[in-house]
Amino acid sequence: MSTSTISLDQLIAWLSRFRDLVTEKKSYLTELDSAIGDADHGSNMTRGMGAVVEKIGAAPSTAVDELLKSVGMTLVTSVGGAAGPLYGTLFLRMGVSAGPVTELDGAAFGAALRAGLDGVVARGKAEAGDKTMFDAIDPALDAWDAAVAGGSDIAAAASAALAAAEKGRDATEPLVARKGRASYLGERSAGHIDPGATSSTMLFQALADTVTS
Amino acid sequence: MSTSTISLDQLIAWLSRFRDLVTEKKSYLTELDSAIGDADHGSNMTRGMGAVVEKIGAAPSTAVDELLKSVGMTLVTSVGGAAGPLYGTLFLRMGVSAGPVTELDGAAFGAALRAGLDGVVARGKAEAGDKTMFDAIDPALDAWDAAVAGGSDIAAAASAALAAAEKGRDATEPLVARKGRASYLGERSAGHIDPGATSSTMLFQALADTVTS
Amino acid sequence: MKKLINTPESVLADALAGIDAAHPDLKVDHVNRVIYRAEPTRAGKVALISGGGSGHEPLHGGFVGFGMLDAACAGEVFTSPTPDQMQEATKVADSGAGVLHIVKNYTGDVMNFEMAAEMAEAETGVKVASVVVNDDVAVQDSLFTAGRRGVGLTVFLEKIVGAAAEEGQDLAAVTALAHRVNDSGRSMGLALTSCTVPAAGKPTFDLPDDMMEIGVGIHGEPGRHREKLADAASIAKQLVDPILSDMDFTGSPAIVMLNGMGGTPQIELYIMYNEVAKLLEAAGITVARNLVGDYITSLDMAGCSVTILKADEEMLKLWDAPVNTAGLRWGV
Amino acid sequence: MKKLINTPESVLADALAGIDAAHPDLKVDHVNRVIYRAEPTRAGKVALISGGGSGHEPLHGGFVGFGMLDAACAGEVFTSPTPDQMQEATKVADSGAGVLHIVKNYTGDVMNFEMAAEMAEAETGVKVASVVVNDDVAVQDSLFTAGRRGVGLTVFLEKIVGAAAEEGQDLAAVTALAHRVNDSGRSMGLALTSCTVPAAGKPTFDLPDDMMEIGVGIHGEPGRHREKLADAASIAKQLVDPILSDMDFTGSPAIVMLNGMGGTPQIELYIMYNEVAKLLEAAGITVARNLVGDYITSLDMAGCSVTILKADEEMLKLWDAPVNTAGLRWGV
Ligand SMILES: Nc1ncnc2c1ncn2[C@@H]1O[C@H](COP(=O)(O)OP(=O)(O)O)[C@@H](O)[C@H]1O
Ligand SMILES: Nc1ncnc2c1ncn2[C@@H]1O[C@H](COP(=O)(O)OP(=O)(O)O)[C@@H](O)[C@H]1O
Ligand SMILES: [Mg+2]
Ligand SMILES: [Mg+2]
Ligand SMILES: [Mg+2]
Ligand SMILES: [Mg+2]
Repeated sequence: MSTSTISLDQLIAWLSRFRDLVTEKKSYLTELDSAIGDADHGSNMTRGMGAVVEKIGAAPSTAVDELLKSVGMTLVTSVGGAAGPLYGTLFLRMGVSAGPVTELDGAAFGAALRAGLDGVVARGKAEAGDKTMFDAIDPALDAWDAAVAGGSDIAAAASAALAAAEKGRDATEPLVARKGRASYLGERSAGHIDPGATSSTMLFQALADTVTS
Repeated sequence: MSTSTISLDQLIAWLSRFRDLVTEKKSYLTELDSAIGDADHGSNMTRGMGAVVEKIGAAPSTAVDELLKSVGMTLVTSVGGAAGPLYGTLFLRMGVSAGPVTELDGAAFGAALRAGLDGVVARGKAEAGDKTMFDAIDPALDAWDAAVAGGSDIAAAASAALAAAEKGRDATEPLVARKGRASYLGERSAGHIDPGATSSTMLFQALADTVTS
Repeated sequence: MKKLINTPESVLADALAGIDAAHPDLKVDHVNRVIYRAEPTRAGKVALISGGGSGHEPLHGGFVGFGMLDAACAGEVFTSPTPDQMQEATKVADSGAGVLHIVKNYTGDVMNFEMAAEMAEAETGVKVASVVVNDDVAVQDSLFTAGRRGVGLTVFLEKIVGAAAEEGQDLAAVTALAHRVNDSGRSMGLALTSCTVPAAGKPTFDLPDDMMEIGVGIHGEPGRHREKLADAASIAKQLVDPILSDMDFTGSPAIVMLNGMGGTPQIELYIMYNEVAKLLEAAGITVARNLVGDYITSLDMAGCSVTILKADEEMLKLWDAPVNTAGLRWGV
Repeated sequence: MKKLINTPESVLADALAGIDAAHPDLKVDHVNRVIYRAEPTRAGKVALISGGGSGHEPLHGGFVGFGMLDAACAGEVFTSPTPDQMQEATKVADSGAGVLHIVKNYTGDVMNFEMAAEMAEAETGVKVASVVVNDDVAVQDSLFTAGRRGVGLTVFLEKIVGAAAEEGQDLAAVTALAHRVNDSGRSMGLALTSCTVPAAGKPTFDLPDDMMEIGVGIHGEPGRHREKLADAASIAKQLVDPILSDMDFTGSPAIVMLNGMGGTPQIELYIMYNEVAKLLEAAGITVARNLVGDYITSLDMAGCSVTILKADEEMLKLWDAPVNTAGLRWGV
């Protein structure tokens, strides 16, 4: 079934799928973080998304902005570390951009995520190639926008975004980190995939899983 | 060459040979002490006998009592732990018993060592079968006395004493310790040879090596 | 993983319960995970708040009390606490004279404290100042990255600035002093073994039996490089040299800390302190005060760090002022 | 073996040099390996002397100072010091009011202190009394053996009896109090890992990754038995139950210590303290004072011990009296 909008229920399914993915890959994310960080990214994301899904169940939202802002606040108040403010800001800004609607079309979803990414940059000052989550999200959004502009449906846009995120994530491997905890390692950070870019890619994996199923 | 006395020089050679044996077997003694104690008997004996041989070199004695009392004091002041007072007392009392002579016949040497062992018992209250150095020294002295009484020369008496010490040492293996640090283990002390019985056996090994070479 | 814990998930809650049970002078908010002094902040006294991931005890909860912090926010193990915790602590500890946030320089800590300050100021109008501690010389090229990490100097800063706040200095003065202390100290650490994060269940890094990790971070972040394990004298040089080549410590009294990482026995810390003291004497540096012990740890990591502060007369006087916390206590 | 040392042979000398460098309040006799207060014993004050093998820091050197010990004799790692050291400390610390020897119950320690007392009394006529601390309930059938070991209660005894001596109580009173404290306290410990004696170069015992050693000794002596590693709550029961079944602690205020063995981080000690406090509360025991931290260690061993003292009002008052040592400090 080809659709051109994402409903509130689909957003909830997306978040729940994201929770499942980070939970399944908790050890892998922590392992990536052990190599160039402090061995907590898997626990952080699992704890945060667990809280998010619980919150959604306990206090259902009737509009997209309400949902996403609540997700952002839950992440901010339950994750901590670098991932908490960054993922939290991503969803908070996404909610503000989306507004009090009950569904988003492809362009609006892309614009909301782009606003979220701008928030991440405002907080963390990351640039392309700094070896952070930015390096997965930014190309994914470019691919999403191009697909939507070219007339693709949501499912096709999501798989284009996922492919770009995966490429961006893998491309962090040789990079020397310039932001976050991995930057302390200098040259020794090269040769390892960035944990945040890996969890961000799961955001697009979750989206693709949700809108194509 | 069969002799019936032990000279001052032979006593010094005996002590020096004892130093060599505990030093060579330092790790082994410590390993025995790891199993049922605190992993220091090898270091303790090596440190103590090292100090003894150094002291003998620096301040030569002209009489047996002077030599043995000095050995005892050196052990008391350099070893610590249980072995320090026990081996120290052994040599102190041995010196007192031997008196200001320049050599000892078999009976006098046996009596001196017996006085030393009485000192060990006075300090440590060990009885036969408590799984201590007593269990090697006591049968060794019985064998020595019997050999000397039976007309054996020093070399023969020494090898009889050594054989008895070895037997006594090996017999400590199944025992449950009732004295010293190993006693804290209760039943778990069984199945291990006592470290102090092992170093004491080296005292007779050193004697046999010295008087037969 | 061998740890005295119930479950990896309950580590923080259980430890806070233990701190609460052990220290009647402290008040623990178990919901927000904040450790306060039992007595509310005296009117007119600037409140000092710090916080960070757990696993560095006694930092920070062990430094709450007279002469040091007013509150400490505890994050999950090695994870910065969240802005709502800090905002709550800021509101509760403020007596009207304003609040200083003492932040160790890690991206997460800095961002969370920034959000907390924004939220607290917006919501209640409390004046919040902050100092970001960044003393770890192990991090090189720090201009192009997240900068140097905040490590042992945090302990000195909390002590000295805490005494200034206790004296009644105002927020501007306390903040200026905090920056001055931060500018005057440097640290360097190394590990003999990795730590094991409870939730990860295995050591963060593998270190062969004959190797040590030079310039390790307090969260088990790998360091500058690895090399063969050496004797205490050479290890001391590896810690002291980078500090002394980063800053000139001669001509002023120094406060020196030989800090254990959590898994190193005190006898080794004294052996290391001896070597460090010899090197400092040879470099013409006068050690006026010192600490030897576990003050900022990395769970069960074996290793140590050296912190040197180039003090002045005011800092020394504030150092000697009474302090009454679980981790540092004298003069009362 | 990964240790911050120069050589196994120089461990003790180097550590004493570090203690000397770090603590201007202490005077270290490097030849006799005795740590004294920098100030000589006040005339009329009974002198308290303890000592034992090294590797248990802060015990005993860290407890020399106002309100606790007058001198501590340091032996090689895990080896009792020698009588000449103790005799020298006895002579130097005596102010004419006599000397109390505080001896942990190990064959070596007892014999060496006995010889020292004989030698000191014979040579200089100083009055020497002694107390042998034997609080470890891990040792069973102790009537037929060397008896119970002396462990954590030593810390409490040195604090309480130290305060009594500081008050000016005479040798008989101080000695009677020491025996009363010894009769009123019990301890029990366990290990998650062995310690490694520097001169041995490898762990004293092997403990599989999923096992713990219950009732371990502070020299790495194997304990009562081994069993599967369990959670903090069950471990606490394993420590508290044998203590409570050995002695009735209800009806009097208790002083409780949750002691780390050297390689255990503080966060785990607080988790354990929480469990112990819950058990004591359930057993109707009122904890009046507590210590959580490393006070009597076993080199780098991971593990902990619990000590409980059934105190009375005098002991509590003496506990609260000022103390100023490297390892315990309050009220001054
Ligand atoms: N300044 C930054 N901008 C964007 N992303 C960042 C920044 N700093 C860190 N990150 C991301 O955060 C991830 C680490 O998250 P996490 O391990 O949860 O936090 P912490 O580093 O505090 O332990 C990194 O892999 C990186 O992708
Ligand atoms: N009461 C005693 N009587 C005789 N020998 C003893 C006694 N206690 C201990 N020993 C001996 O001392 C040995 C241990 O010596 P050592 O390891 O040097 O001392 P420590 O036990 O103080 O570490 C034991 O193996 C035992 O043979
Ligand atoms: Mg991390
Ligand atoms: Mg031994
Ligand atoms: Mg973290
Ligand atoms: Mg010993």
